[in-house]
Amino acid sequence: MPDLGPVLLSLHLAAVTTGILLVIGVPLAYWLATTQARLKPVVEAVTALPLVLPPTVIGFYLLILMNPSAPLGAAWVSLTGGTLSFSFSGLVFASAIYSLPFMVQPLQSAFEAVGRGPMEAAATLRASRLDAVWNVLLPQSARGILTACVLTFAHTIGEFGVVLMVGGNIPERTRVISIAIYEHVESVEYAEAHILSAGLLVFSFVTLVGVYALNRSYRLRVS
Amino acid sequence: MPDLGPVLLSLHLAAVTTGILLVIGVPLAYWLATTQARLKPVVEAVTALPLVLPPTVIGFYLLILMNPSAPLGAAWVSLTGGTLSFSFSGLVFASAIYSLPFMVQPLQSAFEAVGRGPMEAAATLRASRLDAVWNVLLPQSARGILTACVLTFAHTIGEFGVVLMVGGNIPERTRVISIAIYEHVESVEYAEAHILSAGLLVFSFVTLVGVYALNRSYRLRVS
Amino acid sequence: GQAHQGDVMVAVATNFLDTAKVLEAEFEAETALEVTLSSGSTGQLYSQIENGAPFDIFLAADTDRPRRLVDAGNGLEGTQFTYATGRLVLWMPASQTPDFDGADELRDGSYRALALANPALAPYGAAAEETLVSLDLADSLSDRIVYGQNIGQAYALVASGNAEMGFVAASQLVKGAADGQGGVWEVPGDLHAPIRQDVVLMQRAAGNEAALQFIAFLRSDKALSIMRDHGYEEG
Amino acid sequence: MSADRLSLDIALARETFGLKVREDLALEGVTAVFGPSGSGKTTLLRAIAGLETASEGRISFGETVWQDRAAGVYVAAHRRAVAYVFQDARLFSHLDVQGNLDFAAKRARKAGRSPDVDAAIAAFGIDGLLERRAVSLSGGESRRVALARAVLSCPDLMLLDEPLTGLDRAARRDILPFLKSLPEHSGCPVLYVSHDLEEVAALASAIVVMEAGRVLANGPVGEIGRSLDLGPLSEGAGPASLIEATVTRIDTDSGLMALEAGGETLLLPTAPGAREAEKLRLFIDARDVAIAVERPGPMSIRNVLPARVGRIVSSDAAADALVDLTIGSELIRAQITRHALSELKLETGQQVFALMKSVRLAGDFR
Amino acid sequence: MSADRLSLDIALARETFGLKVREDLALEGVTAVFGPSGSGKTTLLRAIAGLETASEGRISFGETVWQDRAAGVYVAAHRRAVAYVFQDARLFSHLDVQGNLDFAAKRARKAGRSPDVDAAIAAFGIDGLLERRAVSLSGGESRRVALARAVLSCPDLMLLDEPLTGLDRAARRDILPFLKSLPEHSGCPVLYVSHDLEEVAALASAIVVMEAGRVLANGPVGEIGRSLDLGPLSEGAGPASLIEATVTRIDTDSGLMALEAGGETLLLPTAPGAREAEKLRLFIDARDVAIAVERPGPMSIRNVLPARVGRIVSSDAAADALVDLTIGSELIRAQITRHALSELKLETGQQVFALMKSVRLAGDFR
Ligand SMILES: Nc1ncnc2c1ncn2[C@@H]1O[C@H](COP(=O)(O)OP(=O)(O)OP(=O)(O)O)[C@@H](O)[C@H]1O
Ligand SMILES: Nc1ncnc2c1ncn2[C@@H]1O[C@H](COP(=O)(O)OP(=O)(O)OP(=O)(O)O)[C@@H](O)[C@H]1O
Ligand SMILES: [Mg+2]
Ligand SMILES: [Mg+2]
Repeated sequence: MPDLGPVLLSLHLAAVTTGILLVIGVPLAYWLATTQARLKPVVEAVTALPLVLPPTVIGFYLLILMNPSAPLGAAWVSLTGGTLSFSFSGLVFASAIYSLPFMVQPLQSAFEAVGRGPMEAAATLRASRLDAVWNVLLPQSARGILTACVLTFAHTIGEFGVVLMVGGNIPERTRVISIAIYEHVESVEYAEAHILSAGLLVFSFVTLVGVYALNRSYRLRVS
Repeated sequence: MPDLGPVLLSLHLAAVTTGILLVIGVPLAYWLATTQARLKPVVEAVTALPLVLPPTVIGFYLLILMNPSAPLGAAWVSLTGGTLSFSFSGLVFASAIYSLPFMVQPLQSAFEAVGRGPMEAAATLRASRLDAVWNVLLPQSARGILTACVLTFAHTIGEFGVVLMVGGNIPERTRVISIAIYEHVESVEYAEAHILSAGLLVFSFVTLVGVYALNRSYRLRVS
Repeated sequence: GQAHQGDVMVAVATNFLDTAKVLEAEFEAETALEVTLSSGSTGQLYSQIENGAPFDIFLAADTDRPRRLVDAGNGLEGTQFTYATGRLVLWMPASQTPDFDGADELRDGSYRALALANPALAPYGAAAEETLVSLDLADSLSDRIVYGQNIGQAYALVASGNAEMGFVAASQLVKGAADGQGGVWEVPGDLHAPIRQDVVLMQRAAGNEAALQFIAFLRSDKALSIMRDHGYEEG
Repeated sequence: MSADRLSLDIALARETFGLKVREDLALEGVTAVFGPSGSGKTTLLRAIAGLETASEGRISFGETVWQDRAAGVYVAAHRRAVAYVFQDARLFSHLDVQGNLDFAAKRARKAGRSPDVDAAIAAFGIDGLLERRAVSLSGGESRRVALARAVLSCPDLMLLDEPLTGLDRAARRDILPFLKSLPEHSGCPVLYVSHDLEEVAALASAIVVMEAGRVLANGPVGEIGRSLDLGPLSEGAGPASLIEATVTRIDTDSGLMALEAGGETLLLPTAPGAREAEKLRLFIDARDVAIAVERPGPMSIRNVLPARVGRIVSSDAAADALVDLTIGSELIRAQITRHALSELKLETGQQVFALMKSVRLAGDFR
Repeated sequence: MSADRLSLDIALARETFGLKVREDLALEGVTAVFGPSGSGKTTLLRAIAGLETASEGRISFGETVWQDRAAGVYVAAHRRAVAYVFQDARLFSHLDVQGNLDFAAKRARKAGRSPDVDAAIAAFGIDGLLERRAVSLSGGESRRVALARAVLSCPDLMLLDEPLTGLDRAARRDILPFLKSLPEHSGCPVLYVSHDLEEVAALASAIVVMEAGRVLANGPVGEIGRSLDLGPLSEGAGPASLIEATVTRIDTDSGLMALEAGGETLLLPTAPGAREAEKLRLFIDARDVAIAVERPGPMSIRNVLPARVGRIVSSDAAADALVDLTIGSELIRAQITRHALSELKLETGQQVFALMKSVRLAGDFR
C-alpha cells in the first residue's frame, strides 16, 4: 500500500490551483475575448509562454523570484511570516503560473463563442456587466468552463518540474504524487512507481472519459 | 556565446515533431470531430492523457517500451538496425506522444467549427472525402491549424523530462536546448542558463505574438 | 526556524535517499527526534538552499557544492566532512559469464550502448568517465556512451534494457537485488578518484541541537555499518 | 401613454459609413424608423440603447440625459431603462422560456418597477411554451417570447429591430397583433425599425425616414406618406396608398363594416376587435384599384366610389401607368395598363369611378 | 431535357420522425417537392443526394442504382452526379466567387463533363462578383452564385432546397428567372423543395406533395392542383387559381400580350422574353376576381370574361365566400364578400362576368 499523502496533496494542490485560476482566468479570458486593444496579442502570448519554457527552468526562475530576499519573497514573508518557496502556497503560486494557459485558452474560446449577442441582450434587460457575466455568459459557457477546469486540474496533477524546484519535495507539505513517482523511479523503486503511475493513469483516464462523455451529451442537447 | 548545437537540435526536433503530428493529428482530429462512435470519449481521453502524467514518468515508460527486447524496440531494431532509444527518431517518437494533445485538441475544435455544411456541399460537387478534406476542410480550418502547430512546436521546444529520459542526452544527437538549460542550472552555471533561457523566452514570445496578431487579423477578415 | 515539520530538515541527494531513510529510522528510534528528508539532485538542492530553502543539513553527492555553500556563507564553516564514499560498479544484467570482468567486457563486448550518469552533474558519472579514461577506452567508446541525467536514470537505462551495460552505484544494486543479476564488476578504486559525498551543516541550523546530534550520528558505528550494508564505504 | 421626448444629436463613424442624426422626436405609441437596408436604422437604435459606446454627441430622453460626451456623461445600457428586441430574438439559450421572462422581471423589480409576468404571458399567448428551451422554439414563438420579455423589463422606451423580418407570412400575421398592442402592454413608447412600408403603415403613428445615415424626414405617418414617395425606399413593394378611415357602422349579419374616408363610405370585412368611431389605417395596393368611366351595374366589388382623376404618370418604358384619384378629400393611386389608359382616354380632372376590389387594413397580410 | 426516372423506395427513422417514400418519379424540367414545414422535404432530398447515410432501401436514377441496401450498394454522394443547392447557399468561405465556380467546374471536367464557366457567369449575372469573397455577398447574390456553381458541376440531377426562403421580395423576384431557366442551363431535371404554392406554380411542371414523411400525391402541377386543395398546406397563402394559357399575340405598342385560356382571351402586360405560342402559367388570387351580373361599361380592368357560376362555398363564420367560375373550360375561383353574394343573388349555373383585375404570371411576385 503506497503512501496516500502525496496523492491527497496533489488533489488538494490541483483543486486549489484550479479554483484560483478560475477566479483569475475568467476576467482575463473575458478581457481577451472582448477587447480591441493593441496589447491583446502580447497578453495572449504571455499567457501562452508557460507552454514553451521547460518546467524546471520556470521553476528555477520562480525560485529566484520567491527567494525571501527578492521583492516578492520578501513581501510574502512580511505578510505571512513564512517563506513562499517550500510552502504549499508557493506550490499553488507556481502551479497557477504554469497551468495558466490551460485555463485561459479554453475559457477565451468559450467566451468568444458566446459572443456579444447575449451580453447585449442582458444589458438591455437592466443587467449590469457583472450580473450579465455571472448569469448569462458563465452559464452559456458551461462546457468551456468544464473543459478549462479539467485541463487545468489534470495538468496540475501531472506537473512536476516546477513543483519539485519550488516546493522542495518536503513530505506532507510539497511532496505531490508526480514527485513521489519521480522519486521512486530515481531510487530504483520501480514497483512503487508502477503502482502510483497506474493509479494516476486510471484516475485521470476515468475522469477524462467522464468529462468528454459529458461534453458530448452537452453538445447533443444544444444542437 | 553559448553552444548553438542544442538550440538547432531543438528547432529541428520541434519542426519534425510538428510535421509528424500534423500528419497524424489531422485524420485523428477529423475522426473525433465527425464520429458518432461510443468509443469517442475514450479516444479523446487517451489523447489527453499525456497532459496528466509527469513527463519523466512518461519517459520512463517509453524507455521500457523502446527497450530493444520489447516488441516496439525490437521491431525498430530489426527495421533500422539502430535502437529507438538514444536516437533522434526516439526523441521524435517521444515528443510526438507527449505533444499529441496540443495538436489534436485545437484541430478538433477547428474541424467542429467548420461543421458538416461545407463538406456536404463539396460532396455534392463531386469532391471525394479526401478531396473535400484537403481543399475545403483544411483551408477553412487554417486558423486552427496554425494554432495547433504553434502550440505543438512551442511545447516540444519546452519539453524536457521525456526527452531527457529517452534521449540519453547525447551531444549533437539528443541534447536539446531544454536539457542544456537544465544542465547549466544544475552545474551552477547560472549565467549560461540565463542567456539560453532569455533567448528561448524572447524567441517564443516573438513567435507567439506574431501568431496571435495573425489570428486576430484572420478573425477580422472573416467577420 | 522555518522547519515546522519536526526537528531536523535534511536535504539529501537522491542517490543516497534509501540509505538516508534507514539512517533516519535508526536515529529517530534512538533519540525520539524527528528528521524530515527532502530529496533532489545535488544541483537542485543547491539552488534551493541558495534561495532560502529551510534545510538544516545538506547530504550532497559531491564535495564541490557543500564547499560552495560554505564559501557563500550558507554552510557553516568547519562542519563539512565526507560522510560516505560511493562505490562504482559496472553492471551488465544480461551477462551469463560467471567471472565477469568489466574491463574485458568494455573492451571486447558486443553492446550498443553504455550508460553513464552525466559527468557534468553527477559524481558517479565523473568517476565512470575517469575509469574509461584510465582504461584508455574513452575515445573508442564515445559513440556508444549514453547519459542519464543522474545515477538513477543511468540505472533505469540499464534496467530497462535500453543500454546493455552501465556504470551504476553499488548501492543501487544492493537495493534492486532482484535486478542485480548478470555480471557485476566492482570498479577498482585506482581507476578513478574516490566518489566522496560530503555533508555540511547550514548556517541557519547553527544552534539546532537536533541537527548537531544527527551530524554526530552520521559518524557513529551504527550509521557506518548501515552505510556499508547499502554499498558505501566510510568517508 | 404620455408623450416622451427623445432628443438626439449624435454622430458615429464607421469605416465605410457614418451616422449623423440631429432630431427631436416626440414619441407616442409606435414610431417607425424606416429606410433601405444599410441606411443606419439598426445603428441608430443601438446608439439609443447604449450599445454603441463609440457614439459621439448627446442623447436625452424626457428629463434624463443618457449621453453627453461634452459633459462626460455616458449612461450604460443597463441603466437606460430601454428594452431592445433584436432581430434574432436573442433569447438566453441556457434558460427555458419561463427563465427568460423571470430574468427580465426580476431585474425590473429590483429597479422598482412592477412587472406582471402572468399578464405578459397571457398577452403574448405563450402559456404553452413556458417550459420549453429557447432553442426549441420556432421563429414566431421566439419573437413572441422576446417581446414578452422586453415588456417585463418595464422599460421607459421600447426599441424593436425588425421583429418580423425573416418570418414567413403566417408567422408575421400571428405576431402583428402583439406588436400592435405593445404600447398598451408595455405602457411606454415604441421605436420600431422596419423596411417594409406596409408594416409601418399597420403599426406606426409616426415615422422617421432614414437614408445613408441621415434622417430624411419625420412626422405623422399620414403626412410623411403623402409628402414623400416612399415606394422606391420600400424594397420591392409596388405603389400603394395609405388612408385613414373611421368606422361608422359594424354589421354583424354580413360581417362587413362601413368606414368613412374623405367623405365617402367604404365596406370592408369587419376587423377583429374593431369598434365604432375607431380610426383605422387602410392599405390600398394601386394594382387593386380599377377605374370605370360609368358607374358599373351590380357587381361583387363593394367599393365603387366617384373619383376625380388627378396626376397621370405614364411612360413608354412600362406597360403600366399610375393614376392619382381624389376620392372626397383622400388621394388614392391606381395602377392600370397603358392600354386601358389610352382606351378610356383618361384625363386629369375627369370624373370617374374607382373600383377598389381589395381594400384591406394595413398589415392584414395575406 | 430527357425524362429521367427516379425510383425511390426508402425509409429513414429519426427519433421523432420517420421518412417512408416509395415512389417512381418521371423527372423532366422542374419537379416541386411541396409540403408543410417538417414534412420531410429536406430529408428526402438529402437521402437522394447521398447525404443521409442511414437511409434504408433502394434508390435508382435512370439506369444507375445509387442505393440498394439489400445488395449492399451505397454510392457515395460525390459519385452520384447530383448537385445540391442548400438553403443557406454554403459557398466556400475561403474562396472568392471565381474560386467557388472553379471548384465545381474542375471536378466536373475530371468526371468527363464540359462545364462552361463563362456561360454560367453570364446566365446568372454574376460577372461583377467574381473577385468578391463569399462572405461579403448579399443573400440574393450568394444564392445566384450557388446556382451557378451547381450548374457548373454538370450534374445529372439538380436538387434545390428552398433557394428563395428567407429572401425579401425584391431578391426573390430577381432570382426567379434564373431558377426558371435552370433546367435549360443545366440540361438536367431539377427537384425543387418549396413550401410556397406560388413558387411551385411559377416553376414546376410536376409536383410531389409530402406530409409527415409520406408522399401524398405526385403528378403534373395542374392535375394535382385541381385534385387537392393545396391552400391549407401552403402556409398563410389564401385561395387562388392556377391556369395554363397560350400566348396568342404580343402587342409591342401597348406592352400587352393576349393569351388564350379555356377558349377565352386574356390581356396581360407582356412578360419579358415571352414568345407567341408559348404556354404560360397564370396565377389568379381569388381576391382579385370580381363578379358582375351585367357586362360593365368601359373600365380599366382588361379582363372581363363571361363565366358560369359553379360551386359556392359560404359560411356564417366568415365574411367572405368562395365562388367557382367556369370560364370556357377553365375553373377560376373568386373570393367575394358574403354581403355581395347575397346582394347579387348568385346561384350555381348563373351566367355572370368575371372581372380579373390582377392576373399575373405565376411567380411574378409583387
Ligand atoms: N459593426 C460594424 N462595423 C462596421 N460597419 C458596420 C457595422 N455594423 C454595421 N455597419 C455598417 O453600417 C451601415 C449601417 O448599418 P445598419 O445595420 O445600421 O443598417 P440598417 O439600416 O439597420 O440596415 P438593415 O435594414 O439591412 O438592417 C451599413 O453600411 C453596415 O455595413
Ligand atoms: N438531424 C436531425 N435529427 C433529428 N431529427 C431531424 C433532423 N433533421 C430533421 N429532423 C426532423 O425531421 C423532420 C423532417 O425534417 P425536414 O427538415 O426534412 O423537414 P422539411 O419538410 O424540410 O421542413 P422545412 O420546410 O421546415 O425545411 C422534422 O420533424 C425535423 O425535426
Ligand atoms: Mg438593421
Ligand atoms: Mg427543409
